[in-house]
Order: sequence, then structure tokens, then C-alpha cells
Amino acid sequence: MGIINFAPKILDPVPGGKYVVNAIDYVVNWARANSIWPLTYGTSCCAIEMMSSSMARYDIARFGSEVFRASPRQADLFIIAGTITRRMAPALQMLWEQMPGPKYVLAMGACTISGGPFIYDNYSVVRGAQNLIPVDVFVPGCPPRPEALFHGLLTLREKILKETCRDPWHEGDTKDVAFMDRYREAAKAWAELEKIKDEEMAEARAKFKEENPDYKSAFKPVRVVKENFPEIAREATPSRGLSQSEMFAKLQAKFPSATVPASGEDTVEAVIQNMAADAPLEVTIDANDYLSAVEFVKNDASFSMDYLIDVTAIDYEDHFELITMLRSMQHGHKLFFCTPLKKNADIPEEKRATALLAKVPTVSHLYPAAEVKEREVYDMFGIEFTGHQDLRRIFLDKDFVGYPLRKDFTNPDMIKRPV
Amino acid sequence: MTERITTKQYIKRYLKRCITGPWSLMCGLSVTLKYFFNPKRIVTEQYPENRKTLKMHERYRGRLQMVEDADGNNHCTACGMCERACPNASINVQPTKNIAGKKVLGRYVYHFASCTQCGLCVEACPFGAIRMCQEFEVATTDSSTLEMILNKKEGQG
Amino acid sequence: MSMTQLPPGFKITRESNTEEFFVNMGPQHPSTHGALRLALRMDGETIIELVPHFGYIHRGMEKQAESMTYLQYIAMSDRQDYLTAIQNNLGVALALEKGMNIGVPERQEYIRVMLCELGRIASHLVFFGCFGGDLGGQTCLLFGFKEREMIHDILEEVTGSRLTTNFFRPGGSRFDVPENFIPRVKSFLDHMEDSMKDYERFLSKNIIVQERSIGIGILSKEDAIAYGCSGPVLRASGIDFDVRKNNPYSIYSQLEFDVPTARNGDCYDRYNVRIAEIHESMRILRQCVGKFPAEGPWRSKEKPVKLAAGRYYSEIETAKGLYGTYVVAAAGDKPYRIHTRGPSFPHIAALNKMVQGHTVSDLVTIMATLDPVIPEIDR
Amino acid sequence: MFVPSITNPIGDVVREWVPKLAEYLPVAIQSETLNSIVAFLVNAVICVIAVCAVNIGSAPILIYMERKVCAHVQCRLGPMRLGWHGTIQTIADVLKMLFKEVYNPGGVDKIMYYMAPLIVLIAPFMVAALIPFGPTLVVADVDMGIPLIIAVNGFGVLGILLGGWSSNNKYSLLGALRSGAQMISYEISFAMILLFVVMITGSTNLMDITQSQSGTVLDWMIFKVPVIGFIAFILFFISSTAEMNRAPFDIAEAEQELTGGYHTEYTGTPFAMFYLAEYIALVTNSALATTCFLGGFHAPCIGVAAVDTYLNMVPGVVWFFAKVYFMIWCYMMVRWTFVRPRVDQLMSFEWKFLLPVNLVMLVIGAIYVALF
Repeated sequence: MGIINFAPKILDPVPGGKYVVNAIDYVVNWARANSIWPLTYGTSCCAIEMMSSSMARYDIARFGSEVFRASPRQADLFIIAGTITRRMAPALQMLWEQMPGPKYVLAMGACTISGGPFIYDNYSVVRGAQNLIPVDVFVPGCPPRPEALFHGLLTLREKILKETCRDPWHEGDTKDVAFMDRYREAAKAWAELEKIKDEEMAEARAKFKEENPDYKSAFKPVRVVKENFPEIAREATPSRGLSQSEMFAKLQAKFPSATVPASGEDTVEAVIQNMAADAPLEVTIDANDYLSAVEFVKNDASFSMDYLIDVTAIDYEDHFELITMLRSMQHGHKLFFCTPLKKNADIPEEKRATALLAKVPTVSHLYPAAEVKEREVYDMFGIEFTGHQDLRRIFLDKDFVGYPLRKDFTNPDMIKRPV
Repeated sequence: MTERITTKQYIKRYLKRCITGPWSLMCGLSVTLKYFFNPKRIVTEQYPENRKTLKMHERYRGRLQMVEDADGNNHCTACGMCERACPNASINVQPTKNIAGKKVLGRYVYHFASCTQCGLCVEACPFGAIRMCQEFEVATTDSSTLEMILNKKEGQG
Repeated sequence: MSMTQLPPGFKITRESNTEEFFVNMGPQHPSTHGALRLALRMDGETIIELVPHFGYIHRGMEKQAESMTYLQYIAMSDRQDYLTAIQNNLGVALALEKGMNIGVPERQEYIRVMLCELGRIASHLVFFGCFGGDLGGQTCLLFGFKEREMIHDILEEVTGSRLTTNFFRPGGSRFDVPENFIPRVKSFLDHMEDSMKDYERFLSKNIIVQERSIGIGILSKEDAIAYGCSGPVLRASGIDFDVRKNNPYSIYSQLEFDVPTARNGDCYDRYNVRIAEIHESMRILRQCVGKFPAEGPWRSKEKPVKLAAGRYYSEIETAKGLYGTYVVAAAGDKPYRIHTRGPSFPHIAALNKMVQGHTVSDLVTIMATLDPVIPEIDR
Repeated sequence: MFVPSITNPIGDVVREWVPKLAEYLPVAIQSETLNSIVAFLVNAVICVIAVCAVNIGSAPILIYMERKVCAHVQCRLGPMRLGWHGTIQTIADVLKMLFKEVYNPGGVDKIMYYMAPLIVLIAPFMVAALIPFGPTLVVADVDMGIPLIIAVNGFGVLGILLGGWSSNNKYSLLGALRSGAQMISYEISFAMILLFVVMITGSTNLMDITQSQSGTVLDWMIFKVPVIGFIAFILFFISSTAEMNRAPFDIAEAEQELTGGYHTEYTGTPFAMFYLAEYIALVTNSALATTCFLGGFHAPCIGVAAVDTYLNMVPGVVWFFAKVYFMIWCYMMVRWTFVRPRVDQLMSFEWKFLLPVNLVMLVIGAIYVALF
């Protein structure tokens, strides 16, 4: 940068000066192409392959690129390793801006090229790093092998060697690459072509049919032969601690509202009897009894559910179902509370998408583990936990609109998966 | 960790650490010295130089490829099982009609950019018409080259 | 300085004569192990309080899963705990097997256990490397990855991919293991035994490592349970809990192994527990190599992956801890909802408890010994 | 008029030649004062060039060496593709850094920001000027050599503090503060151990110190005073590692904690200067260790005349650099083996262990001098 960019302006008019400029180009490009210092940036799986590539087996140091800088100000190459989410995007752009020029960007893996596995039904992933920053080299793969990364590095090297100070390095432009749109357009274009072809071929086909009325194709698709395997029944290893029926009996004695969903003519007892030995007991309990039931099983000596596995929810048409998964470290049994929460019907239709639709008391004072899990449920479903100390969105930005895990969630960035 | 110990114990422990501490550091140093002076322990594979001998495993999942015979014919019947099995729209099977009016494969569009090489398409294909090839040198500076048409010929039928 | 308005998440109110300040660690920081942001409230170099900010790698897997087929979700589960993707595959496959009510033949059980134990060693080797690396010993990082590459080689030969394996299916797996699988595992084990001796000599007794990790980031027994910790973190706090022992799945009940525990729950204990687990995994692998059925079917009858409506929950012990998969199945080949319980989430939630009163350097040590994988938290 | 003069062999030659050349000048401007001024300037230029050449020239070699040493410790190959076994890799690195864009982040104190790397560079350069590389190869043969080194070495911390403070970044500031505390503490034991050497040899002149170690290997400081000399050497090794901010005492940079410490915000050439300073400090500290403990430019004679004559045939400067590079290799092995202690542990190690031991060493040294 800087002075050498003036070299062609001064030297090119001088006779023989262009050879000097060429020489400068050669030296500068040689230095830049052979000393590429990457920035330590990795968000997910590709980062591990990037790390692997700098380890003993593959050794990126052979290319002189082992100097992974933690500070963007000293880096030349931005290896985007891993998915970029909308929440991470500003940070990514800032990192890129902080790098001094000339800087290069290598998009590693399917996520950073096109969104990869996160194309359909996704509200949080940026589909392609090119939408944010200009990308020089693409290395497809999920994740690419270290060799593929090296191939990307060599490709970048070739690219740098073609530069000249007559047209010095400048910041490229970001591109709006809506891969999905392109896919659809291509498919549409093909359909159009097909139509034209159909029309064109109609005559030839008719003629062909006339000539070969009993035409049979010689092509016989051969199905892949699959090996035959025996059918094997599953064996359930029984859990320790109280059995499901014992637990249920004890619970129902205390909370008459506790049931197990039974379909058809099966009785509740029969359902429990038929449960697999290693399946946890899932008890449906009324929302009013929820907190006292959790308290009861935590403190009761025969239950002593001291360990909270998880809190999550399911969205049904008219209600949520809050699942509180508990386990006893002491005994070893598991108990899942399913609490149906009626959706608040008073909220007008247009506000439902952004409103908290249900309310339930928190259990985070009983289980500190529930604090973050309940925040997750709040974030994803819009269920309010009364009494929660710190009820903020956890995974999404505070200005994100809507609750993604509701079945009716829509987002302008989301592409529906074709059925 | 507030452990109550007497001064005597403290001094004893302190002196013990004065011996064991440096010794532990020497042990660490002995490992690095051993590795430093033993070039046989170097495990590095030099990628661009070993290109000739470098072969991926048979099951390695690289880019998708059409299984073709010597004449370039493929086994695809354009049934679209692979397209349905693909988690992220990397495959677009565009059928056409051949001269006999039968549905055959027109273009097998493969979007390498979004392919995660999970291999579900290969698993789903009932006729073994596609496979994952062993190619791994796939970097490019032009993202439009990542969109490819796999079949060279129309499907048979 | 009296702070009238603390940033969101900070709770402790305290009087102090010195000026407090806030430092942001991440979302892109070398030692946050991914895209995690930690807001630190500090007094000098002492951390008063820590607030983790998640979601920088939240990829909406659970939303996507609702429109995916089960097989596609197995492929997706690779991307949760990518250090041992093979174990995630098993977790999902087990839940699906419950729904389909099918079992697997003995040979497949051995394949599963062996690959999972290899995955566990691979993950713990990353831990070993990152622990040393985060303490400042870069060489450790490379030592850890050196052996990991051998595991990757085996995994690649068996499954076709180094990281994202996508291998197990309900009722079996994608392929049978190749012929030279057992000899390769054997030679790997022999190599590993030698290397572990060196590595332990290199790090375990090192006085600087001990000084930096003993008594640092103590997580008491009660807290470990209350915060829902699992895996080596829980065991280091002195609780003898391992899904492989307590709720045995696959054929773990037929194999001999110990569950290493420690007492103090500090960083050094967590390190030791993981190192001991590598040895236990090697012990399991040795047994499997001996018992591996040479003949026999390697999967059960292939059926379309369709579950009966209902809810199925499976849990396995991954390298990080308890990995639960909760499948709410609608009839057909697509789930109504899939929820994953990752082990790292509670660990980071408990981080605040551990770092209070320690310095930034200790935070790095503690983070390393928790060994979190952020995409598994954010999903 | 007083004109400073540098006493060294090059200086003698220059002083001899300047009056001779001056005779060709017109008589009107010939004078003693002018001669000495010109002699001083010429001498200074030659010395500056010599020091710069030795130091800056050795930096790429050291960086290459470090990369190779660390690679081989870690079972890999290191730079391989540029030149034979990657020998010119560092040259490409240096060139590239020169061609990088230089800019400063918003809110920095610009003067301080750009001055800091220069200040950091000064200290090791000045120390290098005092080191006797051979029997006649010394830039400045100062009588107060050791005190001067102690004084100048403390200068580097100023640059680091300035750099960290002016960067307007919390991580930089933390790094600078850490390094300030660390270097000032370790300065003390660094000075103490040099005083121990001074006490034994009875001179603060580095040339005298070297000459007092002439003879066989057993006359080197490290073996001259049995056991104690070796302990002193180890202590010097530790405190100089801390002085240089090198791993395992690199808490000021601490990539895993502070992403780069005081030089987080520096780009291109200023960053290259910090980088350079680190390696030049490595040379000068190794040279100091060689001078004070390993017999400087003396050949490792073993007391057998037949062998010693051959050893003595090799010029002293070669022996000197051989020893220096051995020391550098030791520093590197230590760097790539050990993990980093915490800040407070580092400080308590200095004040609770290193300093008391140093004081004891001084007492023992005094007893030794009194007895022998």
C-alpha cells in the first residue's frame, strides 16, 4: 500500500521504467503470496478442520501461514470457518474492516458459501459470506479436508501473484447471492425450455410412434441389491429406582390431576404397563399444580428429583406443552412433567405473533439449571415464566420479531422447504 | 481452598515443591527434547508434493458424481429420490422426455456450493446412479463454477 | 464508582472504592472455544461477575428439524457437538430405534461402542490440547491433535468423513466396518499408550499447570447437580454418574470399565478425570477388539424410517456429558419436534459460579476445562 | 571543546585515518576539533551500521530458527516451501509487513502510538553496543558496562507501557500493565544476578568480565564458582526470559487471554518493529548470558594442549556466536515446553522466591570473594 502504488505513475512514463514497475510487482506479490497470515476466526465445525490443518499432520507452517493472529490488525487472510449467523454478522464485518489491506477472504465450507445445511426453514443463518464481505476463494465441503483448505490457499496464492501495482488491491464488493433464487430461476428456465422442446419434438415423437408402434426401451434400470438382514427386537434395559407405575401411583395420590395421555380405550394403567422399561414416565399435570408438583418431587425422599435434565416446550394448535425433565441422581429414575398451557385467546390475531401467549411459574429457584433453559423456552416459544429473575432473550437479538419455534412463525428471510 | 496448616508443614511443603517443581519441569523438557532430536516422529504429510501418492479412502465423500459407463451413459431414471433425500436443495433433477415420450433425465444440476456431502442422496438412489467421488481439490475463485451439471448425456429410456 | 444501571444480566450489587470496568470477551476470542461472548465485570484483574451471551452461532436446528426427515436430522446432528459427531449420531439413532421398536445385532453394538469410544478419545484429546494451549503451551495443542488425526483416519475409512460422520441409522449403520478395522484400532491403541505416557509426563505433573489449576474454578457437589452439569465436570465434583453405568445403553453393561471421579471439582480434577477417561476408553476398546464378532449380521432388517406417533427420549454419555434427544413424533417420516439436550449448556450457565473472584487468566483455564462446544449450546 | 569519543578498535582506526585524510583539505579549515568531530561521527555511523546489521540481520534468522525449532518439537516440519526448507520464508514475511497498510484505530494518542515501537527497539540496540563480540570487536568498551545495561534494559518497558496505553483498547492496557509490573519486578533480580557476576570478577566492564573467564571451560563463570555459578546462571536465565517477555513469561501478550496484549492494535511496520524488538532482545540477552557466564568469545578449552590449540584457532567471534545461538536454542526449547504462569504467581515467584535466593547468592558471592 501507499508508496508503491505511486510507482507506476512515476516510473511508467520514464523509458525502461515499466521494467522497474514489473520488478516491484514481482517482489511485492512474491512477499504477499508467500506470507499469508490468517486470522483466528472459527465458529463451528470448519474451525476444527482449520485447526487440524495447522497441526502436526498437515502443518500449514509449510506455507508460512502458521502465524495465526488473534488480532485482525496483523492478519492478511480471513478464513471464514463456520456458519455465520445474523447475530454474528456485524462482528464479522467489523473484523474484516479492522484488517489492514491488502486483505483476502477465504470462505471455507458450505455454510459460508451458501448457507449449507441451513438453507431451508432457517431464520438465523446468513446464506453466504458474500452477502457481508467480498470473498476471494471458495472452498466447498462440509467441512473441507485440510488438503482442500491448502488447495484454497494455493488458489489464493495464484490470485495474488496476478496482481499488479498498476491496478492495486482494492476492496471488492459484496454480492447479493441468493442461491435459492438462482436455483428456482434455473428450474423455471428449464421448465420453459422443456415446453419449447415439447412443441418442437411433438412431430418427431408422433412420427417415431408411428414407425415403432411397439417400441420397448432396451434400458432396464437395475435396482441395487440390498443385503438381507434378520429382524431384531429391541431390548430395553430397565431403569433404576422407582418403576413407572410406582411413581405414577405416588404422584396421583398427591396430585389427582396427574394423568398419562391415553388414546382410545386403553386405561391409564395399561398405558403405563405397556411403556418400554427404559422410557421415562411422562406425566401430564395441570398448570396450577405444576410448581407444587415439582417442589414435591424434589423434596420427597422417595422421589428426590434433584437433577433437572432440561426444560423445553412443544407448540400445539391451541396450547403449548411445557416439558420439564427431571431425574434423581440418588435413585436413578426419570420423570417428565408435561404441562399443557392454554394459549391466551384474548390477544387479537395481528398481535399474536409477537405476544407472550402463555404464563407459567418458574422453577429456577428450585433448580438453578432451569434459569437458562427457561430463557430458551421464553426466547423460542414466547412463554412467560413468572418469578424468573432474568427473563431475556437468550439466543436471538433482543429486537428479533417473533418466536421461532411456534408452528405459525414466519420470517421474511425464511425459505420454506418444498414438501 | 483454605486449608489450615502449621508453619512447619508449610515450610516442609515449600521445600518439597522446590525440589519437585523443577523436577517436573525437567520431565516436561525431556519430552520436548526427545521429540526435537527424533526426526522419525515427524508426522507431516506434505500436501502439494505428495499429490501423486495421496489417495482418499474408498468411502471418502467428496463431490457428487454420476456413475457412467464407457459410452457416458448413466443409470439415472430421473425419479427424484435423491432430490427428496437431500437436506438442503443441492440436487435439482430436471427431467425431459425422450423421443419415445418417456420421462428421462434431462439435466442433473448439482449445487456444490450448498452440498454438505452427507451422502443421503447416494443412499436413497435405488439404481446406484450416483456416487461420491474421491476428489478433494475443489477450491475456486469463482462461485459460479460450483454449480454443475453432472450428466454428460441424457438419461436412457 | 457507583453503577446505578448495570448492563443486563449483572446482578451483584456491591460497594467498592476502586473503579469497576466491563470487558467483553468474544464473540471472537481465541479462548472462548467458538462464538461465545462473555461479559466480564472486573475490579482490576479480578472478575466480580460474568454474564455469558449465547446465540452467536444459533442456527435454528430445532426449527429446521420440524420439516426434515429423520435421516436428514441424523446428518444435521453431526453439526452439534462436532468434536464427536459420531456420538450425536448414536444419540439420535437410539431415540429413533425406540420409536421404531427395532434393535441391532451384536456386531453392530460393537461397532457403535468402538466408534463412540474412539470419538470420546478424539474429543478428550482436543481437550488435552486446548487445556495446554490455553495455559500458554502451544506444543500441547499439537500433541493432542497428533493422535486425533489417527482417529480421524480410522473414522474416515469407516464412515467416509473425518468430522461429520452421518453414520448410524436406526437399526444399524450405513456400512459395515472394513476388514482392516480391528487391526487398525489395535495399532492405534498401542501407539496411543506410548504417547499418553509422554503427554502425561509433559503436563500432568508440571508444577505450573498444578499451580494454575489446583483450587481454581471449584464447583461443589451441590452446585454441580443444581446446575445440571454432567460428564467429566460432574464427575470431577465427586459424583459417580455416568449414563453408560447408570442407564446403560448398547452393550456397555457387558463391558468392564470404571467411572473415574475426583473430589475437589477444580480445574485440575477435571483435567485428571478426562485423562483417566481416555485410559478407560482405551480399556473398553481393548475389550471390544477381543470380543468383536468376526461374523454375523451388522444391521437389522432395513425398514423405512417411520415412527409411531409418540414421544421418545434417549440419552447417551458423550465425551462432554449427558446428551439427550427428545423426539416428538408425528406419524410418518418427519418429526413434530426434536429437542436436543446438550451437555455444554449447563456448564457455561454454571461458569459465573466458578469464576467469581478469579482473574482473567483463570477464566481461560476454567473455560478450557469445561470443554464446551458452542454450536451444541446454541444449536 | 569537548568531543565525546568512542573507545573501540574501529574508533582507533578511524582516529588514525581522519587526520591523515584531513591533510588533503585546505589548511584554513584544518583543526584538531574538526578532526575529532569528524572522527566521532564517522565512528558513530560505522558502529550504528554494525550494530544494526548484526541485530536486524539476525532477526530473520532467529525467526526462521524459532519456527523450525518449534516445528520439530511439535513433530512437524515448519516452513518448507519457500527456498530450501523454507529458508527465505521470514524475508517474505518482513517484506509483506512493510507493504501492509498502516493505520491507527480511532481514539489513539498518535504521537505515543507511533513512538512506542521505536522506544522498544532502542533498548536492545544499546545493549548490543556494549557486548564484546571478540577480543577486539566491541563498539563501546565502557567501564560502567553492567550498570548501563541495567539502566538501558528498563527502557523497553516504557515503550510497551506507552504502546498499551495509547492503543485505546482494554486488552492492550491490561497487557501493558501486566508487562510493566512484571518487567520492573524482574529487573531487580536481573540486576542482582549481574551484580553477583560483578562481585566475583571485580569489574563492571564487560570486556574485563570476559577476560577474567579466559582459560579452560572450568574458568567460565558458570563453573568457576562451583554449584553457585550454575544456580546463578539458571536464575539469570529465568529473569532474562521474564525481561524479554518471552514464553513462559509472556503474560503481557498472552494470546489466549488478551489476544495479543500491548500490540493488539498495531499493524504493518509498527507491529514488525515490536516483533523485531522481541528477537533483538533475544540476541542481546543471549549475548549477555554468554559474556557473563559462558566465557564470552573464549574457546571452550579443556586443558589438554593438543586439543586447545585447535580450538583456539577458531576466531573468538565464531565461538561467541556459537554460544549465543546455543543460548537462543535453550530459550526456544523452554518457550515451546512450558505453560504460562498466572500474573500474581509470576509476581510472587519473583518477590518470594527469586529475590531472596538472589540475596543469598550475593552473600555467598561475598564470602567466596573474601575466602578465595
